[in-house]
Amino acid sequence: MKEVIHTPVKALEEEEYHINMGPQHPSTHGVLRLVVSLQGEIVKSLKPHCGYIHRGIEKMCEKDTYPQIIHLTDRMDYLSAHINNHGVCLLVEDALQIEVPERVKYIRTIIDELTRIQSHQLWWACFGMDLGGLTCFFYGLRDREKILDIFEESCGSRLLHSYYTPGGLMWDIHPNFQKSVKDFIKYFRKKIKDYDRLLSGNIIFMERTKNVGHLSKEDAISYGITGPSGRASGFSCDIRKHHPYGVYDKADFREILFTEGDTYHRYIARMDEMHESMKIIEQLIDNIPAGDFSAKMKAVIKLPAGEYYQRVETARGEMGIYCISDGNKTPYRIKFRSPNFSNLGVLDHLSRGFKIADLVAIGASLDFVIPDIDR
Amino acid sequence: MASFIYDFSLLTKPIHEALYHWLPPVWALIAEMTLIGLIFLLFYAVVGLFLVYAERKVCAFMQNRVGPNRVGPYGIFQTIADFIKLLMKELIMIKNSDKLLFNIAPFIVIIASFMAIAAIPFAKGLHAIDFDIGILYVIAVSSLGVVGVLLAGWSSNNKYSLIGAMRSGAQIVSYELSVGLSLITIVILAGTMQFSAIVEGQANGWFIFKGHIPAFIAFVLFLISSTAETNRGPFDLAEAESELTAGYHTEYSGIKFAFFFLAEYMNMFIVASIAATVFLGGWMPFHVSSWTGFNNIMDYIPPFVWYFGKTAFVIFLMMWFKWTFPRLRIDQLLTLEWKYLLPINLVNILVMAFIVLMGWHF
Amino acid sequence: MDQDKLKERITALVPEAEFEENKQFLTAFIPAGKLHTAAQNLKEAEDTAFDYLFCQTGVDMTKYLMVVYHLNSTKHGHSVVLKVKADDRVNPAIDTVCDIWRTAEFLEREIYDLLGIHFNNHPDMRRIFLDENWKGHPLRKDYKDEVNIVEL
Amino acid sequence: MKEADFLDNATLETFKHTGGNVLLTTIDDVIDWGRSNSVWPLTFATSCCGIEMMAAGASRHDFARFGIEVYRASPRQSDLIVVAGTIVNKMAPVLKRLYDQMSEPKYVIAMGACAVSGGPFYYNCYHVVRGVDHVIPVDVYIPGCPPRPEALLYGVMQLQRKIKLATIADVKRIQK
Amino acid sequence: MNNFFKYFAEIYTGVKSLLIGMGVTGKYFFSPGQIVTQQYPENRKTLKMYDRFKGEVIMPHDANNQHRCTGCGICENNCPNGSIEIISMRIETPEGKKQRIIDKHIYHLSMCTFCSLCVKTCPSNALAFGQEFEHAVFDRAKLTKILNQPGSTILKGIEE
Repeated sequence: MKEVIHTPVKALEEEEYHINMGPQHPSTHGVLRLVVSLQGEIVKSLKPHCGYIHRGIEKMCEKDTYPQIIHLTDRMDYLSAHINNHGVCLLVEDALQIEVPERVKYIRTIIDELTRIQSHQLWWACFGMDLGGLTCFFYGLRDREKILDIFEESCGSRLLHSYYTPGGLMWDIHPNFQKSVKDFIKYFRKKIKDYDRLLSGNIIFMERTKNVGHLSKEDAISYGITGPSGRASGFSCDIRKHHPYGVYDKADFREILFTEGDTYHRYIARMDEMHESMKIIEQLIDNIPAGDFSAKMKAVIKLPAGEYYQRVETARGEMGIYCISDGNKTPYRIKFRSPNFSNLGVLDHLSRGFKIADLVAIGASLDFVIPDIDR
Repeated sequence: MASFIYDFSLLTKPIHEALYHWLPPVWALIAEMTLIGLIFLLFYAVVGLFLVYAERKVCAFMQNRVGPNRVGPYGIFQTIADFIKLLMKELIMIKNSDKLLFNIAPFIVIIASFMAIAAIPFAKGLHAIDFDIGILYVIAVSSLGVVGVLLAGWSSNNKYSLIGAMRSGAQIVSYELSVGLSLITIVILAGTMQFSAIVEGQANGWFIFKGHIPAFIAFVLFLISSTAETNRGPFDLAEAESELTAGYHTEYSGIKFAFFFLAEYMNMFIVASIAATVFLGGWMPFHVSSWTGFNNIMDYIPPFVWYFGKTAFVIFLMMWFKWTFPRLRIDQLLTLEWKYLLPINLVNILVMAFIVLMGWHF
Repeated sequence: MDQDKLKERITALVPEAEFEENKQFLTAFIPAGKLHTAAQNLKEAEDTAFDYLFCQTGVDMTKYLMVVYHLNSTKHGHSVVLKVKADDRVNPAIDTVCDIWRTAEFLEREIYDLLGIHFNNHPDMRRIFLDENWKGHPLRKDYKDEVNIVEL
Repeated sequence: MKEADFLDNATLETFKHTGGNVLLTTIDDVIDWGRSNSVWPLTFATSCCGIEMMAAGASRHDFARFGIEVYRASPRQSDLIVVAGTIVNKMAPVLKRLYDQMSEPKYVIAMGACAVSGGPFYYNCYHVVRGVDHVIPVDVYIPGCPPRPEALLYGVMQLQRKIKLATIADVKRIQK
Repeated sequence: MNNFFKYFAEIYTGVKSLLIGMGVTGKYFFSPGQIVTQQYPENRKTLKMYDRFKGEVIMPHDANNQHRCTGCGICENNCPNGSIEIISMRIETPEGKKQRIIDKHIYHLSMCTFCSLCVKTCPSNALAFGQEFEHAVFDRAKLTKILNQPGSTILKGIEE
């Protein structure tokens, strides 16, 4: 007698439904491509495909002198352009053991914090827009223009400044700098209340973000999630606290730490960081010492042969610069440890089991800047 | 009564009688229908263009900017420019799409909204057709639009469109209930489903005031659920731009897209006029009983001013919602309907029925 | 744990480890074969607890290829740098550490893409930035591309 | 803005046509007026210039005044693609495809140094397209790194001038 | 019963938060004074850039059509992406000395990233930043500029 073989009927099984988010998609904030496999509206798994803006900056840096590298780090994470440049400058200064004037340190720290605020403002604007609250976009960018004005007054451009150079600054700050910064803080303290009223307290917003995309502390460390996203999970990773640079050791500020690690707390962490940044600026703005705006530098900067590592805290997390020098005026190998690249790795882990709408919220709460992922 | 000076049946009746006098009844009917159709087409275009412009200006002012202001004075010709452009834009045929359904879907959407307009009274004697069951008709017709949306999403052969269409289907099917129930609350109060009778019933006070709290609750519920039914923010899941690029009409271009675009605004206009008619007294002026002088002054304001004023107010509320709130998620959308709106609605009907039974309303 | 103690600890774990002097962090060369066990031990042992891989870099040293691991302990706050050589330039291969630190999954794909170092047991060893059919690995020092590169 | 105030008038002359019958030119005028005043851009940004494009759409500079705030996420419904940012080799086919998906008439603005010529990534770089005009035809080039929002608005006005020169006959020829 | 009150408390807090949100947008809607829009082409006459604004690189010439550029090529070397090309030539001065002067200072505006390294490192301060930002053109070739004006000479006293 022949054995009857039972084969499961395939016809009724559900097929996997793949959709392709990006490279051109409003909520991927650039040219990231996410291949999402869905079951109904629920994300089963997700594969990020990057490289749609891979420009080979690390390779280009091998041909550039150190002052020239500044203009490339600007264009990696363009929303923390100043902070990226700060990292390169610190790397060169530490390697050459140059003591930069106190004035430079103060100015750099203030401008770094302004950069952080404007980055978070833009993030808030886009976060609101991704959740469908289109007006947030306009309020965030409206207030961001005030900071861009301050930058333009002193640095000469709005977004990419190349204002820091190894050893100091391109030129001194504008005489109006202190006044306009103080005006801005007064203005923004008022406006940030609108942010809370419009979005943070909104019932729809809370329903959409609370308990969505939970990330535990262990996972945050293992995935290397830094910045506000990591700190929302309880991973104390603030480089400004742990390895202070600039004059962060002289400023009194709080490292924002939460333990919940969901989308809502990633949001709150960034909102609180804006308050902390304003606090730091307020402490420093009146105490900028007089002095030179740059240390004496040689015309051609050559780093002694060796290895250097420099960490700075950008608006999105820990930015590391690993540089191997062979004594020439160009680096032998330079590697940028970009925070977004590590943060991208966790997206699959976070969004599994949630809906597409949640995927958009989670992605927005991790605050990607795609050119920083691809470099 | 002074309001008779604005009785449009004095104008429409002679035309009607003249037509029937000069033409055989069939031709007279056809001529009447053509006339009304043309008038509505014109009205439709004007209202659509105006609403698009109004939306852009309203959102601009909410966002601290000025909005369109370079095309004509204050940018009033902006939407006309948009319309001319969309008219002349290439129509793309999608490969592997269902050609017939793909082409027919925008027409279904626009015809559904077109049909609903017919039953709405703009002023005394100024409506196309006065059904006995006007409210039922409007509810039935306005939910036809979802067929077009579903067909559009399905026939485009695009995954985003399909998800958008499915969302839209789930959304409209469930919110239809709330819309119906909140209107029924007023039907209980008015005792009729005929629009003209409902408006007449509000001559000495709008239903939103007459019906105490239940009428107000019904108004709010109607606002929420009709916003959802027109697929507008915060319920614009079907075209959620940040998730599904453009939802069910992703693949449409040119004038077919313009149909979807216009239909959204027309649907908004229709639900706003239903809200204005049923809750806010339609073309009926604002009357306070016993203040005869005040009432007489109010009567001199033409009824269509009242009507459009009230409609504009409701439309403004809906725009205000859209430009303030973040979008809901699909499960929250359904939770809102089945856990909150529907139970409240049912209780509300009971309360209203009780009030009417006891004769506590004004 | 200070540098000397760490040094002892690593020597006990991997006797072949060679240490470099005068560096910012304690730097140790680990033979490729022992990397995975050493890394696992360093992460899981209570006294070292290197749970945070904050940078992983591939370097082309012309004679050999090298992968540099920057490790940090969030608990104790100490750091160490591990270096692993891949001598074979044609088919270099190193064990993956992405089962130990999840962040390595993408970083290793990047190194594979730009330097061509293959990571054994990696779940998804594909190019991450460049197209699958891209020829060569751009960050290698001998990379030549007459079509795409315009030299200044 | 008057025509004399624009800086790049010489090139525009080469686009200009002469003659045409009265009826056709009137229709042309109406259609071109519609098209030039309703340029809906595609939400497409690759890098830094995209942020300035967003800033141009925001309250301070307000794209909406020109009637072009209707950012469409679907290429089918948009008329203009502002290439804001670097286009790399991997992205180039995608960009071409996006351009092909747009319905006629369609326009392209190359915004920023990267899109105009490759900009900072022209030399020593292995993965960047040196100018987006190698991939799709560009109507207006806006240099700057990134150009400020006013520069983008100026570029859009230049594009509007160019659109106003088109005739129906032209478009038909292109479609063939 | 507890659940029952919770249900209504939820509705109350929810609606309240929504109304607060509407208050924000409503406040701005009814206060047109808050509008921050700068109307660009209309305000062209009054539009003033910050004096450090980097619009383009220019070479200032004085009234006698004289500039300060010696053609040393430092800016060309320092430019990170080759936006500057210098073509110099050797002439004989009336005194019989051989001197290098600039023939063409070619500046690719299409590639410039405004990193200000050229302006900063120029030993004779020959370069500066211009305030012009209206550069949009129909033809990319127009973005390559020659900075030294035709017939211009070097200012006396600025030698290598």
